Amino acid sequence: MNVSIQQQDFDIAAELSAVRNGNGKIGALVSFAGLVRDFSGDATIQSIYLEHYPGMSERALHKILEQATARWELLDARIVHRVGQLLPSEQIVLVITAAMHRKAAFAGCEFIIDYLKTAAPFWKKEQTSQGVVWVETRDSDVQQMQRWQRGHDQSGEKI
Amino acid sequence: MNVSIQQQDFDIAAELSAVRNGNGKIGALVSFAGLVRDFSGDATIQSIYLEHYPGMSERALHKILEQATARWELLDARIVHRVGQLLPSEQIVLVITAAMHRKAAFAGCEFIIDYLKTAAPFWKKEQTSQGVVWVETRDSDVQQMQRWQRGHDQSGEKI
Amino acid sequence: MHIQLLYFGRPADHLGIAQEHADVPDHLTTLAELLAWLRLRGGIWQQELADHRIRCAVNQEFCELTAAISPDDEIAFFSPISGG
Amino acid sequence: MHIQLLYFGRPADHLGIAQEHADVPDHLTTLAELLAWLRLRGGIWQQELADHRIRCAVNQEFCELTAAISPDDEIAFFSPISGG
Repeated sequence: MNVSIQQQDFDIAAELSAVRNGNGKIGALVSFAGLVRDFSGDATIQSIYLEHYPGMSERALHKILEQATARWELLDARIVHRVGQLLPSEQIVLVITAAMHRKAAFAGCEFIIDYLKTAAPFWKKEQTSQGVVWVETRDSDVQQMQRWQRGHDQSGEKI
Repeated sequence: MNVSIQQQDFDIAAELSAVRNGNGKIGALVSFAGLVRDFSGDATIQSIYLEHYPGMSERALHKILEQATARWELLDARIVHRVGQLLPSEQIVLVITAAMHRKAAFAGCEFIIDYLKTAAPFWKKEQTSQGVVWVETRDSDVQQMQRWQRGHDQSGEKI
Repeated sequence: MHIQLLYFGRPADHLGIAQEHADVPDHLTTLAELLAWLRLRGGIWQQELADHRIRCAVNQEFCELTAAISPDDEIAFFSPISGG
Repeated sequence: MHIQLLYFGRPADHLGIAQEHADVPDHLTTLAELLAWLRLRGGIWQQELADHRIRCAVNQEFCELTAAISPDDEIAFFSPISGG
């Protein structure tokens, strides 16, 4: 399991290779990449700025990976999160999960990004055509996270 | 939307780029890659052989993409499926979905691979340490597909 | 009645046949009847084309064995699918 | 009591401060009391550190405002998180 918080862009193919790492047990590899959208509501996004709480952010992401690995049979999982100034269409975050079977890989990957949105100390500022806004936790993200606490769909989980 | 059935390997990075294609509306990009596992039950897999029904397989995959796009707000989706002889750890199939929001991208991607497993005319022969077996549709795959018919989790769907 | 027959997966492999152009009796009206007629070839054909082991498509659409057949149809027999 | 204070997100940006080493009165025992004491600086501090706009961590763990503070704690104040 690996966590990286970095300014520079990431190469999805290289990250996928690192996760596969010749492990012949892997039958399913799921990736989620979050990109900078060029709009926010009615406004045009010119750029975003991401900051984090060094030390705490790495610990939070490792904890999320541990929770996912405890719940699903994941052979490996990885998070890469960028910080600093990013332009529309740039890559923000990458989550990769590898598992024997696809259900665990899908659920683990979605769980990780849902928790990242609500339990990891990152902050996003949007520079838009209508001014500058610090984005706050969205209600929809909290609801997404809470689905996992209710155990909304336990297929694919460890017994 | 694009479907490709091919013998040669695919480059996930190139396929992701083709889906992104500079579309600044994309906030979420999900990929699923299915790989050849080196085991099947207690047996060691030496290779697998995949065949398809040319013409019908392309139509079936396009139909699955259309169903996914009708149900979730997908900006693009793509399937690459290999045929022929494949060795352990080789890539078999790739599904990519792009959406404004991650819930649609995740659900769309998982829907597509679940339907591909149960509604597209491909056949897989495993050459194992215990002999040669034509794999048949797994009950677990049928159950996965049927979840979508029950609408097990409609968050992220079009209204 | 002239019909194009295709085979995929296990039956294609075990019967050693991928396709054939068959001239079948006009009184055959369903896939089930066509399968029964093919099984008259005996031997491995009886095993491979047993109703419970066979899935079918007519003109590239999955069909039940009760589906009707017509002249010039493209009919495919195969084992349960297993892609991905 | 000596405490290290960190600021992130909106308050860090609007207050123009990322961190400070504060010598706070010993009678302050909770995050809520510490926040109230910081708001005594007036002006924008009152707005930015309003209880309902602030989230906190003590020694790199998220905490409620009722959490206790101790000497040498690392305390962070920030706006609601928004990563990914």
